[in-house]
Amino acid sequence: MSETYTLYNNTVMDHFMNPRNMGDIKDADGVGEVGAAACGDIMKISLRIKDGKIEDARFKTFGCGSAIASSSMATELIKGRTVAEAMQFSNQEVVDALGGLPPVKIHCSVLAEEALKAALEDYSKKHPESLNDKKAVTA
Amino acid sequence: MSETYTLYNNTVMDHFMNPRNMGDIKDADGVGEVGAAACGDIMKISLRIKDGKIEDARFKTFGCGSAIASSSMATELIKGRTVAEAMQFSNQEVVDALGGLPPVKIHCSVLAEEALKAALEDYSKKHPESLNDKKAVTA
Amino acid sequence: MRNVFLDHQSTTPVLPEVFDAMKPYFMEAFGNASSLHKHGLRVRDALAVARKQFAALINAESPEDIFFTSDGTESSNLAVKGVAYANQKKGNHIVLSETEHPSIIASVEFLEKQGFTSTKVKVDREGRIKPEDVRAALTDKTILICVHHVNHDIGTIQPVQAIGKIAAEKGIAFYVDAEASAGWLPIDVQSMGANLLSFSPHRFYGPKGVGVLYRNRKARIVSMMHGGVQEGGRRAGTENIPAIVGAGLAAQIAQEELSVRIAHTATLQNRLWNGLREKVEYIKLNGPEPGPERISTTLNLSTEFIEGEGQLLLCDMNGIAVASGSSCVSKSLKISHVLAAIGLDHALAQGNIIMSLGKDNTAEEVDYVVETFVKIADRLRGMSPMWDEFQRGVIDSVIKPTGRGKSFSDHAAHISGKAAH
Amino acid sequence: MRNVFLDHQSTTPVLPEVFDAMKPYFMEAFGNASSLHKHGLRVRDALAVARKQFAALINAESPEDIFFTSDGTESSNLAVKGVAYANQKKGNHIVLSETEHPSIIASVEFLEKQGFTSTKVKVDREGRIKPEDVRAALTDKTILICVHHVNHDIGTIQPVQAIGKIAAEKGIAFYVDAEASAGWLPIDVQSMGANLLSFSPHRFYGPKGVGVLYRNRKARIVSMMHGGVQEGGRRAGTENIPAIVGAGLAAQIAQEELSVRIAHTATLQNRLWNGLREKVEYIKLNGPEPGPERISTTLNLSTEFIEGEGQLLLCDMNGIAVASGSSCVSKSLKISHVLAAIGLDHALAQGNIIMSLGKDNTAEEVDYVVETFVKIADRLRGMSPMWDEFQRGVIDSVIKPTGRGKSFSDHAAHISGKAAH
Ligand SMILES: Cc1ncc(COP(=O)(O)O)c(C=O)c1O
Ligand SMILES: Cc1ncc(COP(=O)(O)O)c(C=O)c1O
Repeated sequence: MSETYTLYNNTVMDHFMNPRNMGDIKDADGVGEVGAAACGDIMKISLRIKDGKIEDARFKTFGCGSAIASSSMATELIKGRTVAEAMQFSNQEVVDALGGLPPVKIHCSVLAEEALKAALEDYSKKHPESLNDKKAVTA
Repeated sequence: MSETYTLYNNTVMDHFMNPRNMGDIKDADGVGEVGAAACGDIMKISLRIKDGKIEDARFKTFGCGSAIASSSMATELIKGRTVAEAMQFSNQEVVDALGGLPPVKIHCSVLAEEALKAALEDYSKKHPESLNDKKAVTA
Repeated sequence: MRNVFLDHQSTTPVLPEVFDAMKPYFMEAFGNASSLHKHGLRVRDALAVARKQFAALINAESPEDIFFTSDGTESSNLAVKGVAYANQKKGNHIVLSETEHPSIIASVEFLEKQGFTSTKVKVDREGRIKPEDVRAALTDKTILICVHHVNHDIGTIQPVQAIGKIAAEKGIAFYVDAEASAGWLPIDVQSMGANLLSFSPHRFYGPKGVGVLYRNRKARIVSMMHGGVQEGGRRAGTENIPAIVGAGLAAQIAQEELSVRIAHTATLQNRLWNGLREKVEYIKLNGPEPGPERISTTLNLSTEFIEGEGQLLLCDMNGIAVASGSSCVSKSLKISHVLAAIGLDHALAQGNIIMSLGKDNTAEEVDYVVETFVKIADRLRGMSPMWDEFQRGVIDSVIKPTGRGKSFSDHAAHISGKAAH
Repeated sequence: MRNVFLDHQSTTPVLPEVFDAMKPYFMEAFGNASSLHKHGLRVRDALAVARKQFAALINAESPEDIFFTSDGTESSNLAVKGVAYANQKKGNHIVLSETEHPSIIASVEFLEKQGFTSTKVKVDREGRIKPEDVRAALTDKTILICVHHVNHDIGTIQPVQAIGKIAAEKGIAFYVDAEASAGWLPIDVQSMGANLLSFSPHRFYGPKGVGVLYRNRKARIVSMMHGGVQEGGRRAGTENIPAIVGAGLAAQIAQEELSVRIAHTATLQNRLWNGLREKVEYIKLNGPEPGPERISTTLNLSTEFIEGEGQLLLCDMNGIAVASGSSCVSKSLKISHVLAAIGLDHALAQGNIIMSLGKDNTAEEVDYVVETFVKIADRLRGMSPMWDEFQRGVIDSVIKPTGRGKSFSDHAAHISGKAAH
């Protein structure tokens, strides 16, 4: 019998054990902090945005393994995207990139989407000019 | 682990495997045949009686191990007793002599008592003079 | 002494390879499947493997339709009560046959105290249920049909497929108790039209301590074992991992060896029955003749003028393990309800012996059994007042009546003062 | 890698001598205890021995008061439902504590759907039930009082003796769930005044697949597993002989080694808790301090600003097996109902870890756990937005409040839009 038994698949475990983009961005252009009513997890994403493009993304998460892996993966995925593109981001991308999550843990990826959207909203408030780009895309 | 496991104790098993007094008495002085309504067992006891004393007793039984052992033991016990003594015979004597029976099998010893009593009754009918002895004792 | 085990219907030994598969799960992989650390996760994988092995044995649509319980009895209880309580609003009527196993009959009786009702379909003299009788028993309140695949006492194979069709047509949940057939007959829940099916691996060389219930999405059940959320919330309680692992392997091996096991036992069944009927006078086979309507493993015999427990004990003393449906061997002093249901004469039910073959029995063992049984019957007849009375023409035989006297049962009823039961 | 098992509350490995005792019952003495031939009789003897061993462990009046079930859950279900249905005519009210195991709470909830009612007695902040609260909950319809001996999550020892006195005074059946204490604390059903008591040998180095229910003559129960007449008609189904045999021996060994096991685990418990509280800031022990009110095996810990599943996973990655009552580890995403019942702040419940010691843990292992846990807490706090906000004075600590900000839970409720549950 093999000796490795994990709750999550290898990709999820890798992002939990070696999270990418963990931390805070100093003087971030947008910060979003959200909480999951379902279980009490909390996720915070901060973004550095330059010329309408996400140059850096960082997270801090209070939550289970899949919440940490989801925020790690989400920040990884959105780096380099435009704000307009990022507004289209969906939790399914996180789930797919992680190679799946247990059904009961899907809400963790939703939390990552929400944290990102909250950070973008924060950015939009501070930078109303960016809304033009957004409209252009969502229209 | 020992290799002997039996449903009944050694005495019962011995009487089942090597029944005493099995058979019929030719021209018996008394014969009793009874059936157990509870389970369908049938027991037949025949007696040779001389001078008010049981000289020989034989049984035939259709029934379980404890029914066969009970009839074997009952015939063994009553041989040599007077008719009057035999009328006092109780199934408990069989149970005790057998060193106990499983609770659900006690009725087998009752059947043995009944078969004996039926044989004695049959004898009494054929030999009304014997009733005098009986009264003397039961009074 | 000889050691011939002819009671495979009661239980079977665990296969050596099954025991080997279980071993690591006692001391090494001992985790609780609910735990999230490696000890728990490791055994979860093992549960998943077993679920697939069981699903394959009965051709279930999905391993997710397999639930683990503690034994066949619990599987029956869960099937009957779980469906009943889940459909309480739809109806309260259950149809079953009168020869179901006590775990089903007693479950239905319990439900009757809680306001449910039932109809017991009769069987014919060989224990067959007629599909049309099942149809006739249905009402618009019927929520469940319970029929066993094979009768545990007399080996009759039931027309489950035809009954499954009726159930599907009426949209009623169909539960098949396959305890006496699983591992010994091919089972295909899909072609049977079974929505639920139960079996117990200790009957085909798996361990005790685990039962299986298959249930597909078409039948709703509620849990009857309340607590944790094991088995998708349908059976709470810490899983018996070693037993489940071993049972899964036993199922896989049973599937692989099925045709060999059937052929082997069928040959021995014929040899045994032919031997006995040739050498023992006044013996009767209960249930269908060996062939397509009878499972290949069992013979249910009535030997006239002698009683079953004595036969059983003398077999045991000669190293032969058998069972009996006679009243003397039951704690309630009643004959098997199956023998009563087929209308077997009480005297014959009293003389009942059940021999059930397994994969390791041999022709030589069978010959020993025949030879020994002849002596046992002779010996007990020598002690039996009934045999004597039959010889003297006082009573007659039920098996081969000659018209020369009243029946044993009439005689017994006469001397015991009332009819036996 | 290290292998430190600190989840003895979930299950334990089978003792080598227990496994050896079980072995012959798989392939050699494989009989069904209902059979009348030597294969059946042999295992009946083994059942009788186990019954005595269990009776001795809990000082039962008679081995006949010991019933075998399939697990702790089934024992709880049988105790609760068996008493309820047996006393239906006398009354319909059940008193239990709010920190009972789900197998009891869910059984009572099932009964409530069938017309029974219940009152849940509250516990204090360390999980203690007050006997007078039990008395106050009784009505003239009360037929059963259910109280656990030790809480499975937080280790609180309950005043069962005092509650037993009240039950006896009122003539109400008293059921004690001793699943979390049997084999780890002395149990005397007679001095407890328990009429029913359940436990599960896989929690003290016995096998899975068997549970025990003690029931004395003063309490009536009806069977909840219908079928054959095994266990005196109180539990149908083929007995799991190997497991019962092994479990009996595990009980005997537990009894013999009880004081050694208690002393050993109590020493380690102190070492572990002292190590953690010295080296990890903002950590809280839930339930009573180590001592007479707490079982010697478990520590239920809340580490502030970090969540439990992450702790559990990192422990596992470091070879340490632990459990958690946090919502993230439960299939329902709810925190343990026990932690809710003691009024633990939700943030602390989220950070929950349960460590439970066994007889084979060592001081050296405990030191490794302390050392590792310090690193795990640091690492997760480094990732935690809450730890950061606490450092920055945005939120405050629940464990050591400084008055410098709103609480974590208030903050979490604010950002998630509603209070967590
Ligand atoms: C047809 C049938 N159903 C159910 C059962 C109950 O199974 P178990 O004894 O494994 O609990 C049996 C057992 O004899 C059976 O023969
Ligand atoms: C206090 C308590 N009661 C009952 C049970 C149920 O026991 P089992 O898991 O053996 O079915 C448990 C199991 O966790 C428990 O801790």
